[in-house]
Amino acid sequence: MLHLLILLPLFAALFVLVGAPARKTALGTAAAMFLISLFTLFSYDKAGPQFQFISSSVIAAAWDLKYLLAADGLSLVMLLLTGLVTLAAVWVTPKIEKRENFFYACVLFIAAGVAGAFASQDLFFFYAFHELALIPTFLLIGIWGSGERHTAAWKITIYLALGSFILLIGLVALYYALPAELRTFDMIKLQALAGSNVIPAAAQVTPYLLLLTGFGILVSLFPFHTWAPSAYASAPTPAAMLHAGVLKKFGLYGLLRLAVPLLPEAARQYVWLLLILLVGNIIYVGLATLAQRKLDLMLGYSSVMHMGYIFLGIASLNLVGLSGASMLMFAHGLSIAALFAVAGQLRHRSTSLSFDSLGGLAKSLPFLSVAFGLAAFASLGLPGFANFASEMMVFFGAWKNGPASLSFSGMQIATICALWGVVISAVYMLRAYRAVFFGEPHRDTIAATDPKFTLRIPVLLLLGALLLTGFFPETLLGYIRPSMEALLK
Amino acid sequence: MVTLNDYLLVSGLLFSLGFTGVLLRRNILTIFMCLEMMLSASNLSLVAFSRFNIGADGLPNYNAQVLVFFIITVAAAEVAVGLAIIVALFRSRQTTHVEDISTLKF
Amino acid sequence: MPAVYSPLTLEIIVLVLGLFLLFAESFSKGADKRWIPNLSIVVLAMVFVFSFFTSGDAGVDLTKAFYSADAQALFFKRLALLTTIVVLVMSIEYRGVLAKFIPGSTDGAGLGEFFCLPIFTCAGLMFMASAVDFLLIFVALELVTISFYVLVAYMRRQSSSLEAGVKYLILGALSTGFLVYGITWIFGMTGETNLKQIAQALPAVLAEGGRLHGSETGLLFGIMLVLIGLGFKVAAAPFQIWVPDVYQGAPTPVTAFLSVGSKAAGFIVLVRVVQSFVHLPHVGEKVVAIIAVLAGLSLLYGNLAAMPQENLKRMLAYSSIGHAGYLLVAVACLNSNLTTFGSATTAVAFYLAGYLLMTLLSFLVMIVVANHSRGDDILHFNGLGKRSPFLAFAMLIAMLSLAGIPFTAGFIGKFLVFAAAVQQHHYWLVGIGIITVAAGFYYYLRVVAAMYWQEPNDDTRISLSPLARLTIGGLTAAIIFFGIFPQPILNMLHTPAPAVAHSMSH
Amino acid sequence: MDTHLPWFILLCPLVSAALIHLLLRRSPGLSETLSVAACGFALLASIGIWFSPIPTTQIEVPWLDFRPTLYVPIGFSIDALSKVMLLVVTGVGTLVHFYSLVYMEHDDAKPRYFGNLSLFMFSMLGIVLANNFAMMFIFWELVGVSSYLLIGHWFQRDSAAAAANKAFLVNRIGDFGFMLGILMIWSATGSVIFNEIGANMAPLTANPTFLTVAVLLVFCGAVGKSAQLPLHVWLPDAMEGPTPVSALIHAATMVAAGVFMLARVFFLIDATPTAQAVIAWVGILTALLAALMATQQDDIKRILAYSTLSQLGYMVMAVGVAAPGAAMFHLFTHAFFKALLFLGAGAIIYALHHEQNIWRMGGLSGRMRTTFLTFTAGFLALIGCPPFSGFFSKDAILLAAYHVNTPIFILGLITAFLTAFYMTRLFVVVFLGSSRTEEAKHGHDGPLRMTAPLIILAVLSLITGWFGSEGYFVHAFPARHAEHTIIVPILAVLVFVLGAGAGWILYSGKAKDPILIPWFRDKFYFDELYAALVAGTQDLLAGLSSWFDKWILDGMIVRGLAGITWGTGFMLRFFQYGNLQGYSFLFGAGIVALIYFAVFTK
Amino acid sequence: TLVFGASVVINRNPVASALSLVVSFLGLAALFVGLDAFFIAVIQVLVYAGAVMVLFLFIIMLLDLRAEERRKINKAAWAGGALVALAFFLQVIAVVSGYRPGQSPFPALSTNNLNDAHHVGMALFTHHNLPFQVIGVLILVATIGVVILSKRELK
Repeated sequence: MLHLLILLPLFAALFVLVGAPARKTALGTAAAMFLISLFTLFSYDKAGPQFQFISSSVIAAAWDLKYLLAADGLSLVMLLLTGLVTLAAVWVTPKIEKRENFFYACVLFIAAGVAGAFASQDLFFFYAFHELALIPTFLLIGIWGSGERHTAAWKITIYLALGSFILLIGLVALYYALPAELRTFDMIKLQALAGSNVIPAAAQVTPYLLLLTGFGILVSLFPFHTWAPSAYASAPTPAAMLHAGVLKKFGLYGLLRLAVPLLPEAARQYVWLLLILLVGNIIYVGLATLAQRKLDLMLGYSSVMHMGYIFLGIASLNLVGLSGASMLMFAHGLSIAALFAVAGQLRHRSTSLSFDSLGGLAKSLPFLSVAFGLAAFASLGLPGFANFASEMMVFFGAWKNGPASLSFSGMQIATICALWGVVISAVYMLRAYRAVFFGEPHRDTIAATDPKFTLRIPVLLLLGALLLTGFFPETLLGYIRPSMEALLK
Repeated sequence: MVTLNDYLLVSGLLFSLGFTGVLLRRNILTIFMCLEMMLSASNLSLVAFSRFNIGADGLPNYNAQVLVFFIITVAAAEVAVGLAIIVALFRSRQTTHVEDISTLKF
Repeated sequence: MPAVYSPLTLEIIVLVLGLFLLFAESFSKGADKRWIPNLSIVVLAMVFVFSFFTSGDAGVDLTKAFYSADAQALFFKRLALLTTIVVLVMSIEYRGVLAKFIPGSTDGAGLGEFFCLPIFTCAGLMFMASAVDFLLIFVALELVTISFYVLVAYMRRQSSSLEAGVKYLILGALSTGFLVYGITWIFGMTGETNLKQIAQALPAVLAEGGRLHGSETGLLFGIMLVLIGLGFKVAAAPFQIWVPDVYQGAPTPVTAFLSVGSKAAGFIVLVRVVQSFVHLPHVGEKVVAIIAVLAGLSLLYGNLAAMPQENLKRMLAYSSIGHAGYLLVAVACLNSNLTTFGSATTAVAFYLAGYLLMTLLSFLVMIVVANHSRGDDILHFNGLGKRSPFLAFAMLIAMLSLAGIPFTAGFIGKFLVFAAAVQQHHYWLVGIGIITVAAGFYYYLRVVAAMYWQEPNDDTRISLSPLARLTIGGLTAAIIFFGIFPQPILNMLHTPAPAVAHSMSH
Repeated sequence: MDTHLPWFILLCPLVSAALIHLLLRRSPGLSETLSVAACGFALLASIGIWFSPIPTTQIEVPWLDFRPTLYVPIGFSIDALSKVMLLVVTGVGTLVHFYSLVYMEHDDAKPRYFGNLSLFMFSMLGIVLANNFAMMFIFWELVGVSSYLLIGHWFQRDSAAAAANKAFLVNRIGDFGFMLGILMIWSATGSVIFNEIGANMAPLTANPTFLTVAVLLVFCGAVGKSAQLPLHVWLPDAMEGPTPVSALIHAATMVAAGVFMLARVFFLIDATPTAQAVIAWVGILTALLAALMATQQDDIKRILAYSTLSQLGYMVMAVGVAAPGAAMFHLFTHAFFKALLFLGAGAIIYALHHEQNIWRMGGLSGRMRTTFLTFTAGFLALIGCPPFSGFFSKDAILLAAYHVNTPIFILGLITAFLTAFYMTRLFVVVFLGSSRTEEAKHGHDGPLRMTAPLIILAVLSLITGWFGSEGYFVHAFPARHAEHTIIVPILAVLVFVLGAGAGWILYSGKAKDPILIPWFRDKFYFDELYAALVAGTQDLLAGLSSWFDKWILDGMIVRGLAGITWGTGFMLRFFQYGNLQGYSFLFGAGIVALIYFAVFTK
Repeated sequence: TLVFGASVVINRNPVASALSLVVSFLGLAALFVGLDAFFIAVIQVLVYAGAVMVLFLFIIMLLDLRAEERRKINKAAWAGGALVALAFFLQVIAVVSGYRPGQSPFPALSTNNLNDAHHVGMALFTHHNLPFQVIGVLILVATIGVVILSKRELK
């Protein structure tokens, strides 16, 4: 099953490159991916062992390097996210004027990379699959982007390459921090070491800091975030959706998978650092978001800002917080993808996404306005959406780490900042919503019409998933919680 | 009494002289000659060492002398090829001056 | 199949081939000399296959002192063979350009020799791969070097080729001088020229009461001089200074040969030399430290200076300095005893294998494109994605592999190199590596950007000869294959020949 | 059956909202029917609950289940408090729904309106039913968003959009404190469920300061939602929404949610006198200032809005003086008469083609008979004229204050005086005298569907006070200072008479405002202060961080480093200046340096 | 030897340099003799002083090179070069003088009648057979190279 999730888009991409009908193939593949991810999720036995659907083939015996696919609850949730967002991203793609096949092949490559990264339980492939997405992104932004696409493409690519290389070093350092007889790339085996303290606290520091920096760059942790807004602003819609929605979660996923079980001491020791940075994400980037005057840039910044919450959940290092972080990854992925999808639709209906040249669109574009509103409300943490439930968990989890007294711990102060961040995000989201959809219509956009019904489905799909999991978070938590318990053992 | 170090010193001096020539002369031919001088200087050291590290049979270490032989041969071959190149260059550029052959740069 | 042949047979066949072609060429008529490379490619390919059926035995006693036939040597011989094959393919593609710059009455004038020389060079490289005695090292190295002098300056109607030749000649001879002087000193200190015997003799020589007790200066002096000589061959900073000019000036196939063959052979020698000294108490640390410094300098110089280049050939030259830097990082880790993941020798070998594939591929594509676009600047690649998706894809893979993107052989090489470095706690080198990898992404992706972002300058489609197409396809596939399945290469490195029989039994 | 009734109540409006939004966006008729029906069913069920005994077991659905650390169920607490609140919410809600049928008749976004109305009902009922902090917070937020949607119903109007934003954001600020308070209480007691916290107060009472801070933070939530100082600024602006919305949300129910919440968590407040004092003072100051502002407003809805503020202040103050029963009582009565007033005002506005300035009305008593009469009932109730309901509930509050805190009591009296004054002003200017504009001359009553809710509410405004203070609320919340004094009612009637008299004398027959007090008219410049504050801090900081991000972090550091790297490369290649001699020099220099470091350094 | 070596470097005229080099090489051969390496000394004279230098002179004459005309010498570059050379020289001296065993005289040989050519020859053709053959290839390559680079018209 997991094989299919990776190979399907990969081969579809190759077929498309060779000349298969691009959109149909891509859409079919994405739909199949979504169904498969859903199917695996349902066929996962929650009472069974943590990792299921294991399939392993040896790549290099001497290094214990295997092509090892397996999934636990967390992976499955991330795979579901991948399936959903990929489907939506392919679906909302408008007509591509030049080199359509190449475009869809790039998108499918990204999808394959992400699915691979989440399904692989081997450090090497875990890393490698993620990198698979780098170059398609470079091409997508560079060829089909908008605005200052070349600058943006260069920035994101070099920055992410740098980040992933630091990450690679971190992974290697982690590998060597293990006692010689335990060294392996097998992440299932590695996670089984959770709580065993095989790595002495002093030896945890270097790998942890490297991983934090590497993953941090990939996740746009403050102050390594500057690649994100401009890239998302310039990227073609599906690229932005996939990248901000799914790919970026890779770093957080990695921290959860590796740093939490294997390097808990260092994580505790350097929690102050992470807290400062994540508050930077929430407050500083939040404020910067406020100042944006263009919708796409603002969304880019906001996606950076929200990473702070997930980091807060990870920093908490307890079950509630980590579960919250995991679920927030899912929720944020969907909501930001929906926002970018709508923004992409708007881009085709307006000369620019600057707030000055938009306005009053709720009248002419009722559907998009509602969709954007829902996604915006989701992203600012409104109950009913999964984001809210996850953020609640994050707050509870983070708060739990301090004493029940007035001498607040750093974590609690960060939580307070994060709570204030919720206010900030409400401010900019509503401002944007008002500027784009409320008020008098701008003359350039008066003739705009809503997308036709079939093109609405993908957005509805994303929002529906958000609402469903928001109303019933336990559906996801049932999968996530056991994984987190295993990590925290 | 002449010691090993005396020979080594002479050889080193010669080597350095050759090196100096390479560094300071402007004519490719002269530079090339200086390079040959450096090789010869090494030969001197090599022979000196060979004489110094006599084997169990009380003879000089002939490994080194064979190496010297090879070096001389190689040097000769190198000179042949090198001079051919220099001649070809002279034919195309009418110069053997190093400062005149600097079109490839940066 | 029982393995009964000594690996020396390989060199002999290659040499015989070279001689035969030389004679045949002089007596043959006709301008079209493509049969020469075609024949050599076939024979060399056969030798390549044959190399899997040789024994690890060096054969005759006489040669044993000089000649090692271990898995590593065999592996590097294969690299040399493969390189030569591809270089010959390139030469066929390049013959048009070549003919223009060679004075001759006919179109094919002088081409025969141009096709023959690489075969001799190949033999030299193969000898180097096996050489464990300074004598043989020196001789084989000079064989290679001298044939390169000739090859670099081959296009004597083109002054840049000649200029490159002269620069290579002078600096090469200079480095030879230092190499020889270094060998002299090492011999003087140890009384041996054989690496194995040197390694055996050293502890006694350095020990309390030994000849060198308390004065390792001479030994170190010698080692350093040898390092300088080898550093020149592998293009390590600060002895890299010749590289860009020579690479740019030389005929492109020669450039490819230089950057792959010469470097690979240089590295195997370097590894063998360093291995002999690295375990010594004080000297070893110094050697490692110096190599680390060289690595750092090469990384920085090569990668950073490559960034502003507009000419692809020159950019690849700088990048080849950078790659020498990565390889040196691994060499600086030779004092680790790790045999599994993170072993420095594996890293060097794998990196070189990957480097070979990707560099040859990029040069091959470059030759084809340059033939059509009349230039090898990066902007000549504009819109290649449209003009020839196949070539563009191959170049894409080559560039990604050079930059170190996973699922390419180049990535596994880098992965291994940095694993070794982390394992040895060379964190400052790793730090430099991080910067230079990012820089590498920039300049390699510039080519990708040119190919895919830009519109083509002219819309003519690029035609490809079947041989070139086959080679390009094969190299591309190999890069990806070894990027996913490194095991075959590891088998070649770790198990004694015949590797095939061995892996089949598993 | 009983255990399912709360679910039924909660789900009715949810289903209605979902259906309308998802399927019925193009069928106004169906959607309004559905919405009204949902609300009606909820009312019936609420009545059912009212008459059924308090159930002992509840159906709970775990929403977040991290037992033992954190357990958030969707569960209900059915007690006296929620029973009465259910009635208020569904009762007023149903009337408003009916009223909206007429008021919004010609609106072209009716489905959206009714969908949002149902959503609001859902959220509000959720707050009422919640048995734990987290669930209450969830619905608390939902109420915020539905009010946002309703205020912004006419989004084309910039002022409406702005008001909606303001309402939501100000509420968010309050919720910031609320959530923090919840977290603090949870971290001490390990639970968010009211019952469990109540049973496990020891960790909290052991640390009084902590408790005080926590309670005050929770109170922040109420400050936001119930529009207390200093977060009151959103409520008057919220009058941009359709009038039925104003009646429903901003008079009767949503703003009362804060007070309801305080009553719900009174067991916490009860444990910390400091917090009580703060709450009381915030309440009374709000009441006073809002009353002062109300005296100088011209917009009929705004006057009512400030009066709402003032009354809410009263209720909050009641909680602060440890009389949640009185607060709830006043909430109960206020819900009806304020809804009545708003709907009455709506009827007038409707009749006068959306004219809201009282000085452009006048003399409506004759032409709009029903409206006039019902409005009078509401008016009398609000100013506390016996035997209208307002008198009793206000009396209960003043009584409580009298026993606890004399200054607050006096301020309360002053507020009552002002209330009578500005309401009389409104009443006199709108209904009496002569019509001052053409529209006013032609105004007439709405259809029966519109007046029927008015009549019902008028009756309720009259009678709800009669059985309150002695009966139900005291029963539900045994007040500590039970003994009655005759002074309080006498004083209350006195100030009411004085206030009404002053208003009558000042305004009867006037065509424009005879007094002008800029501070009152301009709402003590709160908006301006906040605008300056926001511009001075938030926008400034936002600008700064954006600038820093663009030029320093990205421009200087990221691009700078990239540029430095590139530049270094650019410089480095000048080593390659083509001259062979230079190359050998560099070569030699390298050799010398290498040998130096290798051989001649330790 | 050293004096003439220096004169190679100092002389501006390539012909003079070459002649100095010849003398220097002859001196070197004498030193080889002093080290009991007669065969090498002979080779040195024959190959180096004889063949190679004749080749050099021939080429110099062929190219008709006159003394380097006085060009504007880049003083800084010159000084830099000199400095580097001097530094290297000092390093060599330091290394040599630091080599303590080298201060002792040469050990005596076991025989006074050294059949030097015989030993070298034996070593060359038996033990060093392999490198010797490689050298052969090398010379072949060099020959081809010279032919290719110098022939006026290639066929």
